[in-house]
Amino acid sequence: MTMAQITSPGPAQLLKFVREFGLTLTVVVLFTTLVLLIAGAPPLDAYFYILKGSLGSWVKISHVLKTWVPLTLCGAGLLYTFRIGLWNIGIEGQVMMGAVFATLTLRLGLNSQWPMWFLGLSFAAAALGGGLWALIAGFLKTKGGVNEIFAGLGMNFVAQGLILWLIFGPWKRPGVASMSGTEIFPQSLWLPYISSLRLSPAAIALAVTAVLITAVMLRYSRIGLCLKAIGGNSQACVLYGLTPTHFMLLAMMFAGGFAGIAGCLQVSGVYHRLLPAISSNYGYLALLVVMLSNYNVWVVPFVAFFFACLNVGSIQLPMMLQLDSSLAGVIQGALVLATLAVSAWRGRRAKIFEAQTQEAVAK
Amino acid sequence: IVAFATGVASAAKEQFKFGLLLVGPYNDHGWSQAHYEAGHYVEKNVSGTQMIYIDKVNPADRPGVTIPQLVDDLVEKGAKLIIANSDDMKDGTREAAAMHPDVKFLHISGDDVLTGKSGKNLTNLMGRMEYGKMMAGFAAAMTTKTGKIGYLGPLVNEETRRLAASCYLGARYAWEKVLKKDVKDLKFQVTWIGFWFNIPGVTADPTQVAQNFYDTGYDVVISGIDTTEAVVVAGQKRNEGKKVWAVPYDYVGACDGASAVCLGVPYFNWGPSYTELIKEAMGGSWSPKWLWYGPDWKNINDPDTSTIGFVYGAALGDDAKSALNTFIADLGTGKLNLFKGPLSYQDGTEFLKTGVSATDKQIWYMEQLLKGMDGQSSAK
Amino acid sequence: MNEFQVSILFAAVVAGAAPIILATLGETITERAGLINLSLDGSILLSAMAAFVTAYLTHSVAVGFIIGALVGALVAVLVAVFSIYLSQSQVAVGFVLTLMARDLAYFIGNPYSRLQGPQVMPLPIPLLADIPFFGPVFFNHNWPVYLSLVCIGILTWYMYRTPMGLALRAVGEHPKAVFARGMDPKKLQLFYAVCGGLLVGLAGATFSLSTKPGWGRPQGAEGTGWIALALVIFGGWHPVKAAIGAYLFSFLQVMGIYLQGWLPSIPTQVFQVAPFPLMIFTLLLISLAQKEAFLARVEKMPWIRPFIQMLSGTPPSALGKPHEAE
Amino acid sequence: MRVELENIHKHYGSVRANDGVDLSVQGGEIHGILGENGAGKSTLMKVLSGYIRKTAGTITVDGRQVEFRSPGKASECGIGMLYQDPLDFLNLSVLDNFMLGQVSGLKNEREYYRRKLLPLSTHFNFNLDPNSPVSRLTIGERQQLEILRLLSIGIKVLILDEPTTGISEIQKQTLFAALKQLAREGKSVLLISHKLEDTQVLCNRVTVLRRGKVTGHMEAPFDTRQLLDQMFDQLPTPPSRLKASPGDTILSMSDVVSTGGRTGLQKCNILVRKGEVVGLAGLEGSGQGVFLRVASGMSRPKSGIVEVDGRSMIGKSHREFKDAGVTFVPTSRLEEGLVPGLDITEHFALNARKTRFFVRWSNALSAAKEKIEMFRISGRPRSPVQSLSGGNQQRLLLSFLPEAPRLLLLENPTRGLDVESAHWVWRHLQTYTARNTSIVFSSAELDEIVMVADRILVFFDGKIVKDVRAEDTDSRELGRAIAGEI
Ligand SMILES: Nc1ncnc2c1ncn2[C@@H]1O[C@H](COP(=O)(O)OP(=O)(O)OP(=O)(O)O)[C@@H](O)[C@H]1O
Ligand SMILES: Nc1ncnc2c1ncn2[C@@H]1O[C@H](COP(=O)(O)OP(=O)(O)OP(=O)(O)O)[C@@H](O)[C@H]1O
Ligand SMILES: [Mg+2]
Ligand SMILES: [Mg+2]
Repeated sequence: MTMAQITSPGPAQLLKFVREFGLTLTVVVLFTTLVLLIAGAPPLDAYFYILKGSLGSWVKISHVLKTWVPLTLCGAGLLYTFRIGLWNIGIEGQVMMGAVFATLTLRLGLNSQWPMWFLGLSFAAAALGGGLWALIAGFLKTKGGVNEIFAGLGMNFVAQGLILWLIFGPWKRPGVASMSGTEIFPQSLWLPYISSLRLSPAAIALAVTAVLITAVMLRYSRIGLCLKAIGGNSQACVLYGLTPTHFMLLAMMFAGGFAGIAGCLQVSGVYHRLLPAISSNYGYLALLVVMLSNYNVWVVPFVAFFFACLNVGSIQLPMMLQLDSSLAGVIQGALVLATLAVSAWRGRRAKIFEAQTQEAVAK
Repeated sequence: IVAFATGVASAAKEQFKFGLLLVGPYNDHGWSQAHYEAGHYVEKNVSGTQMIYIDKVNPADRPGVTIPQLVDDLVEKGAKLIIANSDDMKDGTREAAAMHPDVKFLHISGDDVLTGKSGKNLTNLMGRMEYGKMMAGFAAAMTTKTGKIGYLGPLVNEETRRLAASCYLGARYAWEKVLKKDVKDLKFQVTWIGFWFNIPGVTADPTQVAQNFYDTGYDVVISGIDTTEAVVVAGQKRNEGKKVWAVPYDYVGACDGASAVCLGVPYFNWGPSYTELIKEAMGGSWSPKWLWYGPDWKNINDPDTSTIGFVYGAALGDDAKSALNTFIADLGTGKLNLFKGPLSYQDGTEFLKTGVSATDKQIWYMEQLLKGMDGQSSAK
Repeated sequence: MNEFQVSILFAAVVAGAAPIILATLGETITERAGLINLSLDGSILLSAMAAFVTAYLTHSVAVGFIIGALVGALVAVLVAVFSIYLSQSQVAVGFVLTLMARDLAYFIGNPYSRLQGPQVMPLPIPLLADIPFFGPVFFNHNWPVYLSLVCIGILTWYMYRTPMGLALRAVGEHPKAVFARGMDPKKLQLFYAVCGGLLVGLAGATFSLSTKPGWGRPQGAEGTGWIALALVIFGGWHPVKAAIGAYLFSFLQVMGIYLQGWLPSIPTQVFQVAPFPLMIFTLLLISLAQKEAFLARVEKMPWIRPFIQMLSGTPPSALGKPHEAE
Repeated sequence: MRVELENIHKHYGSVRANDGVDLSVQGGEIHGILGENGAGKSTLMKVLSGYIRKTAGTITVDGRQVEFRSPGKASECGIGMLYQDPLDFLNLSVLDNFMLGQVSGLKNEREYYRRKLLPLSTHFNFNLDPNSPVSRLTIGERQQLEILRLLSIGIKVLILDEPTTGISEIQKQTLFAALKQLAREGKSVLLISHKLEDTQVLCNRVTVLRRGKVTGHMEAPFDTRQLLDQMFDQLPTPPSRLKASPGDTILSMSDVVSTGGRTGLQKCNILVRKGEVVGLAGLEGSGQGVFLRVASGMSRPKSGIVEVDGRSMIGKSHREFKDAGVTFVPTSRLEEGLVPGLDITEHFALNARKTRFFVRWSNALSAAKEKIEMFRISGRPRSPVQSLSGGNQQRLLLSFLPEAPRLLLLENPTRGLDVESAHWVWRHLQTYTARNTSIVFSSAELDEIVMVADRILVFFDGKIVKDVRAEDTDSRELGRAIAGEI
């Protein structure tokens, strides 16, 4: 896996970056347009509606931000696991467990005088829940030697099952059991929000701090360095007196913790209840975000914002063009693939160039 | 006529847009498609109206999307009336209704008006599918050779309970009164999959449940879910040479392409009631109501008057047909009321005393399945 | 649902396992050649969609299967090219394709959902179908099911009895050595990625044209891709063992419904989720089976040894590490 | 058959592995390729065998110019190579390995090839069991299998890259006999080695390479002195062993049994005193590696006692060994020693005080600058370690050594280093012994061991078969011990 080190881009690099980004974008646009044509849809309208549907009004932008927050949180968390070379696919389940723990705490606070306390507590609980869930996968990897991808994936399905059981069982609404989730929480247990936009500043703040903390940790802290080193060559790190497995677990905890907080925000900030799809695939999507950001913490928030726009805007497709909104996913996937292809292509071109020059030298 | 004409004239000035939130795909050959086509029916019959719809409004298909968010969008697009077509949209609709007091909301199959949780701009509408289900059960009982009828249930709530129960009542009536058989020989199994349609890894797989029904000797499966698995599987089994039948649900066209196995389909025809309510909204004579419309007994399949209908499937035998005709007639004249005591719940507790016939509320809020039915009465 | 016939149950298991087996065998080939195609869950759906739509439009199941297979191969080629020729992380590419192929399938297939389309007709094998127990269980299905059965045999023979099969195993073990012996490891891996992809595609087609006929969102095939990937490990990269795993899984699925009827006290979700903890558990056993410490501990319990034996499969040495020319 | 190489160039980035090499080989001759480490021998031969593409130059076979795009093409022209690190399939059977590359299609031809393999191997009196997996074979046997395979696909020019490293004396004799026989049958043999004695007994002609260029041809019998001149710029002046007066015990092992490697470690009993330099001799993987790893806490013994300064270290982690003053430097630098992807500065940061939460980048950077200076490492503080040449990687690793370690455990400290760097390394290490640090090192080069060690342990099949003071022995005696003959 390519682990990018965090380098401050100089003007030349920036120019190259822009050029490659342009190339990538054209590739993607061509591909998506093709797909749209296959589906017999007017491409330009499609793009237009997605744009309008995501940035067309303040309300829409607030929806985008609602999606941006969990994506960024998960993205930040994933940077730790990617650093040490772990594929934390289990992040989806970690979001869910965060949501479950948050719901549990809020339920305890249902008829207490100080709801705010429980609201605050729910974040800690969520981080804990996500972290523990991640630890399970971590131990399966370090102690049991189970590939983290399968461990994580399995845990995701288990978490999903757990949520369903809670919703249809212990936490079901009186009489009814329905996919629409548990009984909605009273306003007092909602995360405070700007009523006109139904958007809570606290959530935004959390996401931003997550990014900053991660940046500092990875760049300046010893832990960050160790993660990178172990990711590069865990065997050698033993010589430097490090214990790779410990750091793996640590990284998993970080990822799980951030994911858990994202889950908590989904409950207390967005849905105000627990529902089966509480994680909304943000975990999986965050994996793409981080890949597309080339594992660079500063790029993550922007990519996350872009992806959020696609997600929110694509709801216009079924409304205006009778298309399925899953086009968003197609575009996101295509973007990542195209980036990989372009960077690889650059690498090859460099190699070929070198070879030619050497031939010239030799002759 | 003059009034109507002026109404049109005024409407023509500016389009009356109404938004439609469909829980499933608009083309699911089931519940959602029935609403979708009702929307078109309105566009056709009430000039000056225009539908904006969005389908698959459910957490599994549109993760991260909330009802209020969609309503915001529809209102922004100029919708004056919002129709939410699933019980699962209850909270979202209520929240949105509170947020947009000047917009009218029509929540299908909800009961917020009864419970008084909703504001003045929200109306509940439901069709008395009980009758349709009775007919379905009747047809099934008339047809089954093994005396074992399977009911493919969605999730457990009042609505699904009462529908399954009505189905059973219809079946039992046919079995006892028409076929003159012992009720003990009639097996009526309800299996809940967990939602209105299949969500892999979340619900039980309706395809497998249906297959399992047929593999274990149930030769008629009645679908209570929004999608067509029952008919599809029945078709497969028929290809394998098994004599099996199925009764789909919700949508008038559900039997299309499955004539060999389809006994008929109880369906919703929302067109008329939509028209009525939208006219009200346009005319400004809107008031919150709790509506529960039944069939038009003059002709239950009249597209312009009847909210509930039942079309016969090609696989339905002739004597079954004639028996069903009289059954429907008797229901229509009220000569026959199946929700009439003595009826007791699954656990034996009494539901209706002898001779007492149930009130709407009693039926709407049934607490359990009825005695004689197998399957869970409530989610664990 | 108390009463049930064993033969019917097993017939259901065999039929239900067909697509899973095809997918698992496909992935087994690919991984034996040293490539991981993580995109299974997506590519199965995509090929299922393609198969149904083409079959629906052309009214020909055969065409559906062909297109389905080709689509599966196409996705595999993407993974292969990205990793072999562009030296990108197989896991990354595979995962992206998983999500992307799925969404693509939903997007393009949208107008065709819930339509009554063509499906494979049952094809009982004349005499064999009448054998008391085995008849209904093995010989009273449609041809995709027979195909799944035949593939197990053919693949096993091919891998362990033929020179080409030997080359397949070799390239997964040590591509450089294959290169030194005058073969082209990259071409070999690409070729076997395609072969694997074709089978995966067939799996998808089998879903939408036979096992769960029709297209829709969801189709019902969701999740099987991951199961298949796990089964490859479970089977220790051996076709027969992998197939056994597939049958176990299918059995579990079918039993789930009976159990739901028998033990109503257990929440239904348990049966939905059961396979996945089981998957983790088997993977755990497999990796433990490699550890001396663990083996030493279980010395005392002889009954566990057969399990260990069965589970002890070593992955191809060069799995996920494509050949780099010097 | 006659092979001509003209003006062969092979460049790796800035490195010119081959820089205009000419070479010609006749049928029936055994031709030696001599040169120090990194001279370009393997590279040249890999070019000839089609394994790597030359940057420039021409190859002609029997006067016909050929272009080898892959080993396949080369073997079609009858040229085949036995590589320095054997390219075979450990998990497959001998027969499979034999067949691979010659069989194709679907027809089961095992029995045919079984019948082909057996007589061939008896012909050179090798004995190989067709059904046993290659993982059970010794290096020597794997070489034999590979040779048989090459012959059976009709190779007329056989290239062997350092075949005599890591095989026993007997196997060496069998191999040489076989090669002579091949020559008699009119085949040509190209033998890479940097051991003079091998070429002395075997070759009719030699070509000497230095830094990618040909520095001389010679017919047998060879003038050793002259060959050495051509191989090395200036004749190696060995660092003289300094007489250390051993103090009291620093490391002691009794009855240590451990797994790992090919042989593991069996019933190992030794004492190492302060200020002693102990050389570990033996064939590759005869237990030295395991010994060093157990002694450094990298791996834990099955049974037995390990004591450092009289304190038992059983069950202790490598870090605790480090704290006790034990430092280990493994052979394979990029696998075990350094972290590819990290640059030099980051490595020093990694080595810095562990207690701090934040990294002191400024300190790390200055440390990097200083050591680069001190150890003459050709690299910049920001250059990633994988871009360093082998020698510089080794220097970097040595620069990590703490100020005054009690015990240094070095695995092949000079592997792959040219002679100058090797000597530099030893001069540096001896500054430690002066400070009364004990050094235990393994090496494949007997001469090196004899040169610098005070005391020599010979490993054979995981056992210590000889433990002598350096002055009481010579390389011939050691050579026999290494082959297990005492
Ligand atoms: N793949 C490669 N990439 C970069 N440099 C290389 C590569 N292979 C060899 N070199 C460099 O080319 C030079 C010659 O290497 P080569 O292996 O031919 O030496 P050699 O004569 O075989 O030495 P030895 O006796 O240790 O085998 C060395 O400096 C080595 O570092
Ligand atoms: N036609 C073939 N081409 C290449 N390899 C083959 C062929 N047939 C078998 N093998 C290899 O031989 C190995 C063992 O196969 P097999 O079970 O046939 O051995 P066997 O013939 O039973 O040996 P034995 O002579 O001991 O009976 C397998 O690894 C397989 O790859
Ligand atoms: Mg070399
Ligand atoms: Mg060499």
